[in-house]
Amino acid sequence: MSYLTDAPIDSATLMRSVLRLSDGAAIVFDGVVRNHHDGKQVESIFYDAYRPMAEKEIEKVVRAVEREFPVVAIAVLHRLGELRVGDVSISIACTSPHRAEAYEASRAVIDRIKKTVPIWKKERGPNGEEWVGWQT
Amino acid sequence: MSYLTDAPIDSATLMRSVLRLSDGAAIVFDGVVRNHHDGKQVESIFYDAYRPMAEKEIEKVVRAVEREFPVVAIAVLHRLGELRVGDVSISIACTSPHRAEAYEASRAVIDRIKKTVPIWKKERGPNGEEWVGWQT
Amino acid sequence: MKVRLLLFAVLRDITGKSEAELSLADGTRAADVWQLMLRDYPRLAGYSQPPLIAVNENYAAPDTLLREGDELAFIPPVAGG
Amino acid sequence: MKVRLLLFAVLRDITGKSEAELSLADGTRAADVWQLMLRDYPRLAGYSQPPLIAVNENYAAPDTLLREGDELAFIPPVAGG
Repeated sequence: MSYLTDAPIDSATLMRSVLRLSDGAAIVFDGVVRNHHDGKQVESIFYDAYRPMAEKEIEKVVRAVEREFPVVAIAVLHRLGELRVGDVSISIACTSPHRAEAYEASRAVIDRIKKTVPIWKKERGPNGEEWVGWQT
Repeated sequence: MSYLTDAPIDSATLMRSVLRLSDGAAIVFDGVVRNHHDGKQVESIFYDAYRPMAEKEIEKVVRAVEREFPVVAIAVLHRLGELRVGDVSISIACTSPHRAEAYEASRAVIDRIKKTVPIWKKERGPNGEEWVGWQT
Repeated sequence: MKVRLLLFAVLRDITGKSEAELSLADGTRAADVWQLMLRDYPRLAGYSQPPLIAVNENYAAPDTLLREGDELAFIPPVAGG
Repeated sequence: MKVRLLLFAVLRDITGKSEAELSLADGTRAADVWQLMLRDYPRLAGYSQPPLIAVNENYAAPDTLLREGDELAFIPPVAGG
Protein backbone atom coordinates (compact mmCIF):
# COMPACT_ATOMS: atom_id res chain seq x y z
CA MET A 1 0.00 0.00 0.00
CA SER A 2 1.19 3.50 -0.77
CA TYR A 3 1.48 6.19 1.89
CA LEU A 4 1.11 8.92 -0.74
CA THR A 5 -1.90 9.96 -2.77
CA ASP A 6 -2.87 12.66 -5.24
CA ALA A 7 -6.56 12.39 -4.35
CA PRO A 8 -8.62 13.74 -1.43
CA ILE A 9 -8.14 11.70 1.75
CA ASP A 10 -11.02 9.80 3.36
CA SER A 11 -9.93 9.60 7.00
CA ALA A 12 -12.80 7.35 8.07
CA THR A 13 -11.88 4.73 5.48
CA LEU A 14 -8.24 4.95 6.54
CA MET A 15 -9.24 4.34 10.16
CA ARG A 16 -11.44 1.37 9.23
CA SER A 17 -8.52 -0.12 7.27
CA VAL A 18 -6.63 -0.75 10.52
CA LEU A 19 -9.42 -1.14 13.09
CA ARG A 20 -9.48 -4.65 14.60
CA LEU A 21 -12.26 -6.34 16.58
CA SER A 22 -10.11 -6.00 19.70
CA ASP A 23 -9.69 -2.21 19.35
CA GLY A 24 -11.62 0.09 21.68
CA ALA A 25 -10.00 3.36 20.67
CA ALA A 26 -9.20 5.04 17.38
CA ILE A 27 -7.31 8.33 17.10
CA VAL A 28 -7.32 10.07 13.75
CA PHE A 29 -4.99 13.02 13.27
CA ASP A 30 -5.79 15.13 10.21
CA GLY A 31 -3.36 17.80 9.12
CA VAL A 32 -5.42 20.50 7.41
CA VAL A 33 -4.40 23.40 5.17
CA ARG A 34 -5.07 26.53 7.22
CA ASN A 35 -5.50 30.10 6.02
CA HIS A 36 -2.43 31.50 7.72
CA HIS A 37 1.24 30.71 8.47
CA ASP A 38 3.82 32.84 10.25
CA GLY A 39 1.47 35.81 10.10
CA LYS A 40 0.90 35.48 6.36
CA GLN A 41 -2.38 34.70 4.64
CA VAL A 42 -2.45 31.33 2.84
CA GLU A 43 -4.81 30.45 -0.01
CA SER A 44 -3.38 27.14 -1.15
CA ILE A 45 -0.41 24.86 -0.67
CA PHE A 46 1.45 22.82 -3.25
CA TYR A 47 3.00 19.65 -1.80
CA ASP A 48 6.01 18.16 -3.56
CA ALA A 49 7.82 14.96 -2.59
CA TYR A 50 10.71 12.70 -3.44
CA ARG A 51 8.11 9.99 -3.78
CA PRO A 52 9.95 6.67 -3.48
CA MET A 53 12.10 7.99 -0.64
CA ALA A 54 9.09 9.54 1.11
CA GLU A 55 7.32 6.17 0.96
CA LYS A 56 10.34 4.52 2.55
CA GLU A 57 10.73 7.18 5.24
CA ILE A 58 7.05 7.05 6.22
CA GLU A 59 7.33 3.25 6.35
CA LYS A 60 10.32 3.59 8.70
CA VAL A 61 8.36 5.89 11.01
CA VAL A 62 5.34 3.59 11.05
CA ARG A 63 7.42 0.47 11.73
CA ALA A 64 9.42 2.20 14.48
CA VAL A 65 6.32 3.47 16.28
CA GLU A 66 4.63 0.06 15.91
CA ARG A 67 7.66 -1.50 17.58
CA GLU A 68 7.41 0.99 20.45
CA PHE A 69 3.63 0.47 20.81
CA PRO A 70 3.04 -3.13 19.76
CA VAL A 71 -0.70 -3.03 20.53
CA VAL A 72 -1.28 -0.11 18.14
CA ALA A 73 -2.15 -0.48 14.46
CA ILE A 74 -1.16 2.50 12.30
CA ALA A 75 -2.22 3.81 8.89
CA VAL A 76 -0.83 6.92 7.21
CA LEU A 77 -1.80 8.74 4.02
CA HIS A 78 -0.18 11.98 2.81
CA ARG A 79 -1.68 13.91 -0.05
CA LEU A 80 0.48 15.65 -2.67
CA GLY A 81 -0.21 18.33 -5.24
CA GLU A 82 -2.31 21.46 -4.99
CA LEU A 83 -4.43 21.71 -1.82
CA ARG A 84 -6.74 24.49 -0.70
CA VAL A 85 -7.66 25.79 2.73
CA GLY A 86 -9.63 23.12 4.58
CA ASP A 87 -8.17 20.21 2.60
CA VAL A 88 -6.61 17.36 4.57
CA SER A 89 -2.89 17.04 3.75
CA ILE A 90 -2.15 14.07 5.97
CA SER A 91 -4.25 11.61 7.91
CA ILE A 92 -2.85 9.29 10.57
CA ALA A 93 -5.06 6.62 12.13
CA CYS A 94 -3.95 4.78 15.26
CA THR A 95 -6.13 2.08 16.78
CA SER A 96 -5.60 0.21 20.02
CA PRO A 97 -7.51 -1.82 22.62
CA HIS A 98 -7.16 1.17 25.00
CA ARG A 99 -6.75 4.84 24.22
CA ALA A 100 -3.52 5.84 25.97
CA GLU A 101 -1.23 4.02 23.55
CA ALA A 102 -3.17 5.22 20.52
CA TYR A 103 -2.74 8.87 21.55
CA GLU A 104 0.98 8.37 22.23
CA ALA A 105 1.56 6.59 18.94
CA SER A 106 -0.39 9.21 17.00
CA ARG A 107 1.75 12.06 18.27
CA ALA A 108 4.95 10.11 17.71
CA VAL A 109 4.03 9.39 14.08
CA ILE A 110 3.21 12.97 13.11
CA ASP A 111 6.17 14.42 15.03
CA ARG A 112 8.61 12.11 13.23
CA ILE A 113 7.04 12.40 9.79
CA LYS A 114 7.46 16.16 10.00
CA LYS A 115 11.16 15.71 10.72
CA THR A 116 12.34 13.09 8.28
CA VAL A 117 10.05 12.57 5.29
CA PRO A 118 11.16 14.34 2.09
CA ILE A 119 8.00 16.32 1.42
CA TRP A 120 7.98 20.06 0.84
CA LYS A 121 5.30 22.68 0.59
CA LYS A 122 4.96 25.90 -1.33
CA GLU A 123 2.48 28.28 0.21
CA ARG A 124 0.49 30.56 -2.06
CA GLY A 125 -1.19 33.70 -0.80
CA PRO A 126 -2.25 37.15 -1.93
CA ASN A 127 1.38 38.34 -1.83
CA GLY A 128 2.97 35.54 -3.81
CA GLU A 129 4.33 32.11 -3.09
CA GLU A 130 7.14 30.64 -1.04
CA TRP A 131 8.68 27.26 -0.26
CA VAL A 132 8.38 26.77 3.48
CA GLY A 133 11.28 26.07 5.80
CA TRP A 134 14.47 27.01 3.93
CA GLN A 135 15.41 30.57 4.67
CA THR A 136 17.67 32.84 2.67
CA MET B 1 -27.17 20.81 19.55
CA SER B 2 -27.45 17.52 21.36
CA TYR B 3 -24.42 15.56 22.52
CA LEU B 4 -26.41 12.30 22.46
CA THR B 5 -27.71 10.30 19.54
CA ASP B 6 -29.44 7.00 18.89
CA ALA B 7 -28.04 6.76 15.38
CA PRO B 8 -24.63 5.71 14.02
CA ILE B 9 -21.99 8.43 14.40
CA ASP B 10 -20.35 10.05 11.39
CA SER B 11 -17.02 11.24 12.82
CA ALA B 12 -15.95 13.08 9.68
CA THR B 13 -19.10 15.20 9.70
CA LEU B 14 -18.61 15.90 13.40
CA MET B 15 -15.06 17.10 12.74
CA ARG B 16 -16.17 19.32 9.85
CA SER B 17 -18.81 20.87 12.11
CA VAL B 18 -16.08 22.53 14.19
CA LEU B 19 -13.22 22.95 11.71
CA ARG B 20 -12.41 26.61 11.07
CA LEU B 21 -10.37 28.15 8.25
CA SER B 22 -7.64 28.90 10.77
CA ASP B 23 -7.32 25.29 11.94
CA GLY B 24 -4.32 23.23 10.85
CA ALA B 25 -4.94 20.17 13.01
CA ALA B 26 -7.94 17.99 13.76
CA ILE B 27 -7.87 15.13 16.26
CA VAL B 28 -10.80 12.73 16.24
CA PHE B 29 -11.08 10.25 19.09
CA ASP B 30 -13.52 7.41 18.42
CA GLY B 31 -14.46 5.07 21.23
CA VAL B 32 -15.30 1.73 19.63
CA VAL B 33 -17.09 -1.33 20.99
CA ARG B 34 -14.42 -4.01 21.26
CA ASN B 35 -14.84 -7.75 21.47
CA HIS B 36 -13.41 -8.15 24.98
CA HIS B 37 -13.44 -6.53 28.42
CA ASP B 38 -11.72 -7.69 31.61
CA GLY B 39 -10.95 -11.02 29.99
CA LYS B 40 -14.55 -11.61 28.90
CA GLN B 41 -15.82 -11.87 25.35
CA VAL B 42 -18.19 -9.05 24.34
CA GLU B 43 -20.73 -9.28 21.53
CA SER B 44 -22.69 -6.07 22.05
CA ILE B 45 -23.12 -3.21 24.50
CA PHE B 46 -26.32 -1.47 25.54
CA TYR B 47 -25.73 2.17 26.52
CA ASP B 48 -28.21 3.79 28.91
CA ALA B 49 -28.14 7.42 30.07
CA TYR B 50 -29.83 9.96 32.26
CA ARG B 51 -30.26 11.97 29.12
CA PRO B 52 -30.89 15.58 30.21
CA MET B 53 -28.23 15.34 32.90
CA ALA B 54 -25.77 13.64 30.53
CA GLU B 55 -26.26 16.49 28.06
CA LYS B 56 -25.49 19.00 30.81
CA GLU B 57 -22.47 17.11 32.09
CA ILE B 58 -20.95 16.74 28.62
CA GLU B 59 -21.58 20.45 28.07
CA LYS B 60 -19.71 21.21 31.32
CA VAL B 61 -16.73 19.13 30.21
CA VAL B 62 -16.64 20.77 26.78
CA ARG B 63 -16.88 24.28 28.20
CA ALA B 64 -14.22 23.62 30.85
CA VAL B 65 -11.74 22.20 28.31
CA GLU B 66 -12.46 25.06 25.90
CA ARG B 67 -11.62 27.48 28.69
CA GLU B 68 -8.34 25.68 29.33
CA PHE B 69 -7.48 25.53 25.61
CA PRO B 70 -9.08 28.66 24.12
CA VAL B 71 -7.74 28.01 20.61
CA VAL B 72 -9.41 24.59 20.41
CA ALA B 73 -12.91 23.97 19.05
CA ILE B 74 -14.61 20.84 20.40
CA ALA B 75 -17.48 18.65 19.25
CA VAL B 76 -18.75 15.55 21.08
CA LEU B 77 -21.34 12.95 20.16
CA HIS B 78 -22.18 9.90 22.28
CA ARG B 79 -24.36 7.13 20.92
CA LEU B 80 -26.91 5.34 23.11
CA GLY B 81 -28.82 2.09 22.73
CA GLU B 82 -27.64 -1.24 21.40
CA LEU B 83 -24.19 -1.22 19.78
CA ARG B 84 -22.22 -4.06 18.27
CA VAL B 85 -18.49 -4.76 18.07
CA GLY B 86 -16.89 -2.18 15.78
CA ASP B 87 -19.58 0.45 16.33
CA VAL B 88 -18.45 3.91 17.45
CA SER B 89 -19.90 4.73 20.89
CA ILE B 90 -18.42 8.22 21.22
CA SER B 91 -16.66 10.58 18.87
CA ILE B 92 -14.73 13.64 20.05
CA ALA B 93 -13.38 16.12 17.50
CA CYS B 94 -10.86 18.77 18.54
CA THR B 95 -9.56 21.27 16.01
CA SER B 96 -6.86 23.86 16.51
CA PRO B 97 -4.41 26.02 14.54
CA HIS B 98 -1.58 23.75 15.81
CA ARG B 99 -1.72 20.14 16.90
CA ALA B 100 -0.36 20.16 20.44
CA GLU B 101 -3.41 21.82 21.99
CA ALA B 102 -5.81 19.64 20.00
CA TYR B 103 -4.18 16.45 21.35
CA GLU B 104 -4.22 17.78 24.91
CA ALA B 105 -7.84 18.87 24.71
CA SER B 106 -8.92 15.57 23.16
CA ARG B 107 -7.49 13.53 26.01
CA ALA B 108 -8.91 15.88 28.62
CA VAL B 109 -12.41 15.62 27.13
CA ILE B 110 -12.54 11.82 27.01
CA ASP B 111 -10.89 11.40 30.43
CA ARG B 112 -13.47 13.68 32.06
CA ILE B 113 -16.49 12.37 30.21
CA LYS B 114 -15.66 8.90 31.47
CA LYS B 115 -15.63 10.20 35.03
CA THR B 116 -18.68 12.40 35.31
CA VAL B 117 -21.30 11.83 32.62
CA PRO B 118 -24.26 9.65 33.72
CA ILE B 119 -24.03 7.02 31.01
CA TRP B 120 -23.91 3.30 31.75
CA LYS B 121 -23.22 0.23 29.71
CA LYS B 122 -24.43 -3.33 29.85
CA GLU B 123 -22.10 -5.75 28.15
CA ARG B 124 -23.55 -8.79 26.45
CA GLY B 125 -21.49 -11.86 25.66
CA PRO B 126 -21.77 -15.61 25.26
CA ASN B 127 -22.02 -16.04 29.03
CA GLY B 128 -24.72 -13.49 29.74
CA GLU B 129 -24.89 -9.78 30.39
CA GLU B 130 -23.61 -7.39 33.04
CA TRP B 131 -23.74 -3.69 33.88
CA VAL B 132 -20.16 -2.46 33.91
CA GLY B 133 -18.52 -0.74 36.84
CA TRP B 134 -20.66 -1.44 39.90
CA GLN B 135 -19.44 -4.50 41.70
CA THR B 136 -21.33 -6.67 44.17
CA MET C 1 -43.99 16.18 49.89
CA LYS C 2 -43.76 14.44 46.54
CA VAL C 3 -40.41 13.65 44.94
CA ARG C 4 -39.86 11.98 41.58
CA LEU C 5 -37.25 9.21 41.63
CA LEU C 6 -35.53 8.19 38.39
CA LEU C 7 -33.94 4.77 38.01
CA PHE C 8 -31.32 3.91 35.41
CA ALA C 9 -29.22 0.98 34.29
CA VAL C 10 -28.64 -1.62 37.02
CA LEU C 11 -31.06 0.16 39.36
CA ARG C 12 -33.82 -0.07 36.80
CA ASP C 13 -33.09 -3.75 36.29
CA ILE C 14 -33.15 -4.47 40.03
CA THR C 15 -36.29 -2.46 40.82
CA GLY C 16 -38.11 -3.24 37.60
CA LYS C 17 -39.04 0.45 37.33
CA SER C 18 -37.65 3.43 35.48
CA GLU C 19 -39.26 5.94 37.81
CA ALA C 20 -41.38 6.25 40.93
CA GLU C 21 -43.21 9.00 42.77
CA LEU C 22 -42.24 9.09 46.43
CA SER C 23 -44.23 10.62 49.28
CA LEU C 24 -41.65 11.78 51.81
CA ALA C 25 -41.72 13.57 55.16
CA ASP C 26 -40.46 17.14 55.15
CA GLY C 27 -36.80 17.16 56.14
CA THR C 28 -35.93 14.00 54.20
CA ARG C 29 -32.43 14.11 52.80
CA ALA C 30 -31.28 12.48 49.56
CA ALA C 31 -29.30 9.76 51.33
CA ASP C 32 -32.37 8.82 53.38
CA VAL C 33 -34.04 7.70 50.17
CA TRP C 34 -31.14 5.36 49.51
CA GLN C 35 -31.85 3.77 52.91
CA LEU C 36 -35.47 3.26 51.80
CA MET C 37 -34.17 1.63 48.63
CA LEU C 38 -31.95 -0.73 50.63
CA ARG C 39 -34.96 -1.71 52.75
CA ASP C 40 -37.16 -2.38 49.71
CA TYR C 41 -34.43 -4.03 47.58
CA PRO C 42 -32.00 -5.89 49.85
CA ARG C 43 -29.94 -6.93 46.82
CA LEU C 44 -28.66 -3.35 46.64
CA ALA C 45 -26.81 -3.82 49.93
CA GLY C 46 -24.43 -6.12 48.11
CA TYR C 47 -22.84 -3.31 46.12
CA SER C 48 -19.47 -2.11 47.27
CA GLN C 49 -20.37 1.58 47.47
CA PRO C 50 -23.52 3.71 47.51
CA PRO C 51 -24.26 5.44 44.22
CA LEU C 52 -23.74 9.14 43.71
CA ILE C 53 -26.81 11.32 43.92
CA ALA C 54 -28.31 13.82 41.50
CA VAL C 55 -31.04 16.30 42.37
CA ASN C 56 -32.69 18.11 39.49
CA GLU C 57 -30.07 16.93 36.99
CA ASN C 58 -27.05 18.01 39.03
CA TYR C 59 -24.76 16.06 41.30
CA ALA C 60 -25.73 16.76 44.90
CA ALA C 61 -24.33 15.94 48.35
CA PRO C 62 -25.92 12.98 50.20
CA ASP C 63 -27.22 15.31 52.92
CA THR C 64 -29.09 17.53 50.44
CA LEU C 65 -32.55 18.38 51.79
CA LEU C 66 -35.23 17.36 49.33
CA ARG C 67 -38.08 19.67 48.41
CA GLU C 68 -41.50 19.26 46.90
CA GLY C 69 -41.26 18.46 43.19
CA ASP C 70 -37.55 17.56 43.20
CA GLU C 71 -36.26 15.04 40.69
CA LEU C 72 -33.92 12.60 42.44
CA ALA C 73 -31.67 10.08 40.74
CA PHE C 74 -29.07 7.62 41.99
CA ILE C 75 -25.96 7.45 39.81
CA PRO C 76 -24.05 4.16 39.96
CA PRO C 77 -20.45 4.34 38.70
CA VAL C 78 -20.65 5.76 35.19
CA ALA C 79 -19.25 3.92 32.18
CA GLY C 80 -19.71 6.20 29.20
CA GLY C 81 -17.23 6.72 26.40
CA MET D 1 31.22 8.08 -13.74
CA LYS D 2 27.62 9.03 -14.29
CA VAL D 3 25.37 10.05 -11.40
CA ARG D 4 21.71 10.99 -11.62
CA LEU D 5 20.82 14.14 -9.69
CA LEU D 6 17.20 14.71 -8.61
CA LEU D 7 15.93 18.21 -7.84
CA PHE D 8 12.81 18.93 -5.78
CA ALA D 9 10.84 21.88 -4.51
CA VAL D 10 12.88 25.08 -4.19
CA LEU D 11 15.88 23.43 -5.88
CA ARG D 12 13.80 22.59 -8.91
CA ASP D 13 12.48 26.13 -9.05
CA ILE D 14 15.97 27.63 -8.82
CA THR D 15 17.62 25.32 -11.33
CA GLY D 16 14.65 25.01 -13.63
CA LYS D 17 15.25 21.24 -13.78
CA SER D 18 13.80 18.24 -12.02
CA GLU D 19 16.81 16.06 -12.76
CA ALA D 20 20.22 16.06 -14.39
CA GLU D 21 22.81 13.51 -15.36
CA LEU D 22 26.22 14.40 -13.98
CA SER D 23 29.60 13.22 -15.23
CA LEU D 24 31.86 13.15 -12.21
CA ALA D 25 35.45 12.17 -11.49
CA ASP D 26 35.94 8.98 -9.51
CA GLY D 27 36.31 9.82 -5.84
CA THR D 28 33.70 12.58 -5.92
CA ARG D 29 31.79 12.82 -2.65
CA ALA D 30 28.16 13.87 -2.24
CA ALA D 31 29.03 17.24 -0.71
CA ASP D 32 31.33 18.01 -3.65
CA VAL D 33 28.28 18.06 -5.89
CA TRP D 34 26.71 20.72 -3.68
CA GLN D 35 29.81 22.85 -4.28
CA LEU D 36 29.21 22.44 -8.02
CA MET D 37 25.61 23.53 -7.47
CA LEU D 38 26.75 26.63 -5.60
CA ARG D 39 29.09 27.50 -8.47
CA ASP D 40 26.38 27.07 -11.10
CA TYR D 41 23.56 28.68 -9.07
CA PRO D 42 25.02 31.41 -6.84
CA ARG D 43 21.55 32.09 -5.40
CA LEU D 44 21.88 28.86 -3.43
CA ALA D 45 24.67 30.38 -1.36
CA GLY D 46 22.08 32.62 0.26
CA TYR D 47 20.44 29.78 2.15
CA SER D 48 21.26 29.50 5.81
CA GLN D 49 22.30 25.85 5.74
CA PRO D 50 23.26 23.24 3.16
CA PRO D 51 20.52 20.71 2.41
CA LEU D 52 20.67 17.15 3.66
CA ILE D 53 21.79 14.54 1.17
CA ALA D 54 20.15 11.34 -0.04
CA VAL D 55 21.90 8.66 -2.05
CA ASN D 56 19.72 5.97 -3.62
CA GLU D 57 16.67 7.02 -1.60
CA ASN D 58 18.37 6.99 1.79
CA TYR D 59 19.83 9.80 3.86
CA ALA D 60 23.60 9.75 3.50
CA ALA D 61 26.55 11.56 5.06
CA PRO D 62 28.03 14.49 3.12
CA ASP D 63 31.31 12.65 2.66
CA THR D 64 29.65 9.63 1.05
CA LEU D 65 31.66 8.48 -1.96
CA LEU D 66 29.52 8.42 -5.09
CA ARG D 67 29.52 5.48 -7.47
CA GLU D 68 28.52 4.91 -11.05
CA GLY D 69 24.74 4.91 -11.38
CA ASP D 70 23.98 6.44 -8.01
CA GLU D 71 20.86 8.54 -7.58
CA LEU D 72 21.72 11.68 -5.64
CA ALA D 73 19.23 14.15 -4.18
CA PHE D 74 19.55 17.25 -2.04
CA ILE D 75 16.93 17.49 0.68
CA PRO D 76 16.12 21.03 1.85
CA PRO D 77 14.36 21.22 5.23
CA VAL D 78 11.27 19.06 4.93
CA ALA D 79 7.78 20.43 5.51
CA GLY D 80 5.40 17.50 5.20
CA GLY D 81 2.40 16.86 7.39
